[in-house]
Amino acid sequence: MGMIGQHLLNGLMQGTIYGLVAMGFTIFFGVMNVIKFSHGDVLTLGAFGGLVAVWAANALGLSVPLQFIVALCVAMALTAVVGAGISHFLIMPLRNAPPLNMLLMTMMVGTAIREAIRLFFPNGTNPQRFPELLPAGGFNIGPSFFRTDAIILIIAGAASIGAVYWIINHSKFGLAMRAVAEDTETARVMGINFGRIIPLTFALGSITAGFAGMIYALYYSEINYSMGLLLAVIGFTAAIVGGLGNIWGAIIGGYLFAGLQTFVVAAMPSMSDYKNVFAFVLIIVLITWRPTGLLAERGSERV
Amino acid sequence: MTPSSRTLARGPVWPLFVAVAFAAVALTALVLIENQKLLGAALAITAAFCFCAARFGGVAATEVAASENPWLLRGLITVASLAVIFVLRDDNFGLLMLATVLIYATICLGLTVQMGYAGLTNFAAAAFAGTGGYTAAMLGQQGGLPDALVLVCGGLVAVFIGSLLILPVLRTRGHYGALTTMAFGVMFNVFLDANDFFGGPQGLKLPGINLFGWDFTNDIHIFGLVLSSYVNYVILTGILTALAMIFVGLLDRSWVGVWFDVVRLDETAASVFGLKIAYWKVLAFTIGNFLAGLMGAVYAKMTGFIAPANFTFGDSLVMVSIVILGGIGNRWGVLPAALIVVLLPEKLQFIQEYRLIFYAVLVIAILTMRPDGLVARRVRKLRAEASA
Amino acid sequence: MGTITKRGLAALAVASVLPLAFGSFSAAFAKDKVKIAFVGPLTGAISPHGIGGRNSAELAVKLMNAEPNTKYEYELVVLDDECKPNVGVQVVTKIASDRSIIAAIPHYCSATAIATVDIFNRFKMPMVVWAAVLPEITYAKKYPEVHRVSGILIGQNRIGAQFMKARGYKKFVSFADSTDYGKSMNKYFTQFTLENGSEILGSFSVPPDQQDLSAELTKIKELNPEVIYFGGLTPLGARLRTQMAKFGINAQLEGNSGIMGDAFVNAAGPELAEGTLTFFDSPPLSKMPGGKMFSDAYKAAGYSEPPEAYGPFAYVATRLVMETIEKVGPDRAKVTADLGDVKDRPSIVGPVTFDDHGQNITPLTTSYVVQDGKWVVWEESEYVSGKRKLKNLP
Amino acid sequence: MSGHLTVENIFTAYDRADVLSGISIDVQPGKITCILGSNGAGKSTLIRSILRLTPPRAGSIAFEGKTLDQMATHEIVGLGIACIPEGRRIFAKMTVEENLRVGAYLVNAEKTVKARLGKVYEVFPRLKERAKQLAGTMSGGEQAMVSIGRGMMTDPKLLIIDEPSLGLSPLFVQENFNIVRRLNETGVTVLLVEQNVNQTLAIAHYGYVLSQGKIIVQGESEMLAKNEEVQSAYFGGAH
Repeated sequence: MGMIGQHLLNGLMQGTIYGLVAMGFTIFFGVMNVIKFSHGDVLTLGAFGGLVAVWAANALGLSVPLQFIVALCVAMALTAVVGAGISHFLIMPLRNAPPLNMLLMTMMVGTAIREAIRLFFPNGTNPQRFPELLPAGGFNIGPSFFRTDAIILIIAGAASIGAVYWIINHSKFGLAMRAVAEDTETARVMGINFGRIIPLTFALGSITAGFAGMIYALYYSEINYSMGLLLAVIGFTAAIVGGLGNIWGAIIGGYLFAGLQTFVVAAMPSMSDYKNVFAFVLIIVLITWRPTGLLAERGSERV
Repeated sequence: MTPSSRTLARGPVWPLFVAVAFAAVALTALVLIENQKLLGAALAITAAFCFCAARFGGVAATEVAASENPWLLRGLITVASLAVIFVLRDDNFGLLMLATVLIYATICLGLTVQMGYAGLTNFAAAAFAGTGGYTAAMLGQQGGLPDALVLVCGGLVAVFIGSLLILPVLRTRGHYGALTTMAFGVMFNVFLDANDFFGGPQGLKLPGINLFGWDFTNDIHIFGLVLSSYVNYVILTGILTALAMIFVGLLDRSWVGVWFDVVRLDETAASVFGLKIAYWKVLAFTIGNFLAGLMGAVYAKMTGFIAPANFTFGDSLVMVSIVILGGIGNRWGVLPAALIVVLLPEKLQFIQEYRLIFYAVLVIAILTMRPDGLVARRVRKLRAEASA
Repeated sequence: MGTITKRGLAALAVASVLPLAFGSFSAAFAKDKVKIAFVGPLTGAISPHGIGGRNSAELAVKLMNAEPNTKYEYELVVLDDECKPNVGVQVVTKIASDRSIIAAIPHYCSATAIATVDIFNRFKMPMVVWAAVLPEITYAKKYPEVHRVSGILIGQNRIGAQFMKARGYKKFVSFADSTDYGKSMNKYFTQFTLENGSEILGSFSVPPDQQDLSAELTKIKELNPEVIYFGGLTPLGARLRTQMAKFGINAQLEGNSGIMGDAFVNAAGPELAEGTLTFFDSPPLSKMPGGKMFSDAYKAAGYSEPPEAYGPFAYVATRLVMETIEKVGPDRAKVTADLGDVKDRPSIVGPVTFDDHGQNITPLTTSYVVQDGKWVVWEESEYVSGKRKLKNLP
Repeated sequence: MSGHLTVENIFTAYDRADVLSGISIDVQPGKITCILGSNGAGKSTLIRSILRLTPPRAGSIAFEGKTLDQMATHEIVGLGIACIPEGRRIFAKMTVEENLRVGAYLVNAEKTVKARLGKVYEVFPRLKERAKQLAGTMSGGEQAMVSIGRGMMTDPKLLIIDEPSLGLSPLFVQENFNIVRRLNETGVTVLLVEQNVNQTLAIAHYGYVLSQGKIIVQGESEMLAKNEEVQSAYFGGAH
């Protein structure tokens, strides 16, 4: 077990990505009471947008740090626009339909996005190599190898979680968001433009997906059209286990799931086939124990 | 409905004949037509007919006629089904698809009881169907047990496996319940993939059904006609679907259905009434899982092959989407929805790799245009209330 | 959303044009029309292989129809099996019950093929598998209808194990996907490697859609093998190679038919892919008797997707079926009988000989290594001359 | 003086049945106008119609001569109309101060917001003590303060108050009515909707009595207070 440090770092990295995705789920749920299952595919879209931006920036002869910035901006802008668009054109008109219809709708939107990438991105079915924009290398502590880029990405992920937390709890937009989430009608009576806050909220949630997509692309240096599917399932799981509508719950859920997966492989490598079986059994047990998530909705951190 | 309308003269019966005949013709056409232009035309005519019927009161007239003449309706459906089978008698593929549609529809009737009536979320219908299928496969390997029993065992084992989930299902609601079943569905799949005892990812083969000495894999020779062996399966699944339909209908119209409504709509009020919520939830969950397991066993026997890839989370989603597209809580809705969801991807083969995106866009369009599904849930109308 | 609807419309437009395009070359002459069916995965993660195979089969039909002396006009019916057994059963029932379809060229995925061979047998429909590699397809039962031009995975692993032994490698880790493909690969790898007296330090099995391999790789790093054997397909393989580098694992990577193709090199990048070995049941196009003809014709036909590794086999299977129909006429039973006698039949990949189970037994397994971003036959690479070296050579 | 609201002959329906049929009222600037009526008389629907939460299907509403008929709720609020909704409707998961800040959502200058916060805290010193507490954890009376304070944060020209006495002890009701009167004295026009006849008429200048979606009596509050017909009609509707 000399590799504990290494496993810890792996888990931390994965947990950061899962947590970011789960945070998106929890934002959408908090403000509109919907599970937006296209979230994972919006993430994929962000990563592919980032890839195109890197190619373009590279062709223009920009330096690597500039390429990085351009890619990040494009990924976030693209996901913001798509997220707002989905909410405005597809989710809002369905807001009085049964919640399951919304779930099916967003799943189909996800499928459409995924298939569109596969069919219309050049060579889209095959995995794409994502250029390495962060400093390579790293350092050893004992037998563990700490990658520089992983550390940068974990810090960036934590910073973005902090930023979203600040926006929700301390900005005026966040105030409006939480008001709409808690009581849409009263929020409107307070002068809040509901028709604008909702798409903006979806844009914010989708930006976290774009950011997660970029972290993913930079960490794994490889992206593919279906990468969002599994991340959506895991992100949804993490958000629920943590307690829907609670940001800290989503983050805890994300790290918990990553921890579970890592632990099974590290402790029982011969049982690695069964690691998802273990993970999901534990999830079922957890959810039975705390039927509304580890951190139930409460306090001012609803969204 | 106002009391006075009940005392009005009985409506005409002919809309019922037209509706059943039209459904039979449309079904046959959709199964048979392979040419995409003809298919498009047939779909357009069907849609136009349905639209006109709805627009000019035909649907309402049919409903009235159907509720006033339940036995006539059942008789007409039986005759129409036999006619469809006769027309398709040697089209193996058409019959296979028809039986598949019926199997999906019946599983979705179970889901209707769970999700539409009692308000439970179940994202593992395919896993329960798979449980039934694997039960049939394992029992088939041992041999000795008659197939009728094997199929029932499929349902019972699904109920048993489902009972392991009862505690989490009872304790969770809404999206949390969705996660519980979803996790189970994913787990079911991963487990079968990892495990070699149940055939692993390669799956298992199993023989066709032999019911009371009648071998389903043989063609039927009758009155000098040769009927495809799949006619056996269509008749069997048709009977099972009809039974499930009648059973679910009785359930909905009885007081059990009212309790389900109360459980679904307001759990707090239900508990105040002193109602044993858990009891009704378990009942709904069990009924649904039994139907899924039973039909899963039939499906496995019919295709003669069973593998984890047949029962993925994606397949559970397909089943949920049939229930939603049909109009959640309306048992009749599952029939057209199953037809669309099962048959359409098959009919879209000609657009090859563009199939999936087309299908997704189509479902989005249906959901946007008909947010309550193809056939919306109707407000409960009890006999007791009508006579009061 | 604007973009998505537009793309959806574009898809619709393309979808409505495609069948017209395919149909256009079939109405030229008044020859009798004969239908044959191609089945493969056209949607999902491995659809590039299915699409490459479809294009190649289509090319075979196109070229055949262009020949003036043929007796029949051929039409290819294309079906998507999604690489799922139940969907495979469905579409095969569909073509088998359509009497106008004489024969089929089915399946890339083995589990799907294993599920459908019974149906081909039941409906007495002759078929030639173009790509699936599990032995059970041809060897589980002796069905006269079932044939296969592609090799089975036992050969790849036997030759691979010999090759690695010859280089002196002793410590292996097996990393396979959890599908039937990966599991079978791992089974024969394990068998041949242990027979050679080498050591397998650990075996890992992951779902093909798993993205993060860090837990497994951390463990592998601890085990410190000389070679990582990979049994799986390109997406997971490219992920494995990329993440190995991130963890600083300097083991030699050994793969199979599953990662053969440009997609692996593109996804992992030429630097990381460099030196990766595979053992694949086909010589490169340039070494095939008809390789140049095939690649020129493929290029001329203007397909936007590459034929992928099994494209030539789809071409051969389709061609073989059509040649048989030319010979015996469009009759399922006669085609089945004649396919049983195929011996040393020339084809673009080399002579085809079916054994009594319908399996092509011509040994075609070739060793490849990635050199400068291209798959190169081992014997012709700079690795043989010692100019470049494999990793971790003892 | 500003805050003149006129409602002309509006009809409002939920589903199909009209809840309001032909209501006209005139809220005079600088005055307290009250709407009296029993449960189900259509009082809340009237407020929803004014704010266009449930847009009327016919008729017209104008504020300071400007028609509201095409506006969205937040735009109407932007004109200077604030509402203290029935049942307080505070944001339970936010702190007291956040609740108050939502009230001043349309104000962009932090300085103005601070100044208004100061004013509210002056009126309700208790809220200042509890500024960081979650509003949902406070007592009913304190929540009422939050709700009124939130309305004050808008610094409205017209304040619409829906049933402020609902569910409060008589002592609190009295205190709230005093605050309403004081607000009015600073120049805010008030539209007060209540069931509580006597206390309401004590502070109102003019009143309307609503029954089954129609105005049955209207007049100066002194007149209404003495009008036996009103009293019986009003209470008649209640039981």
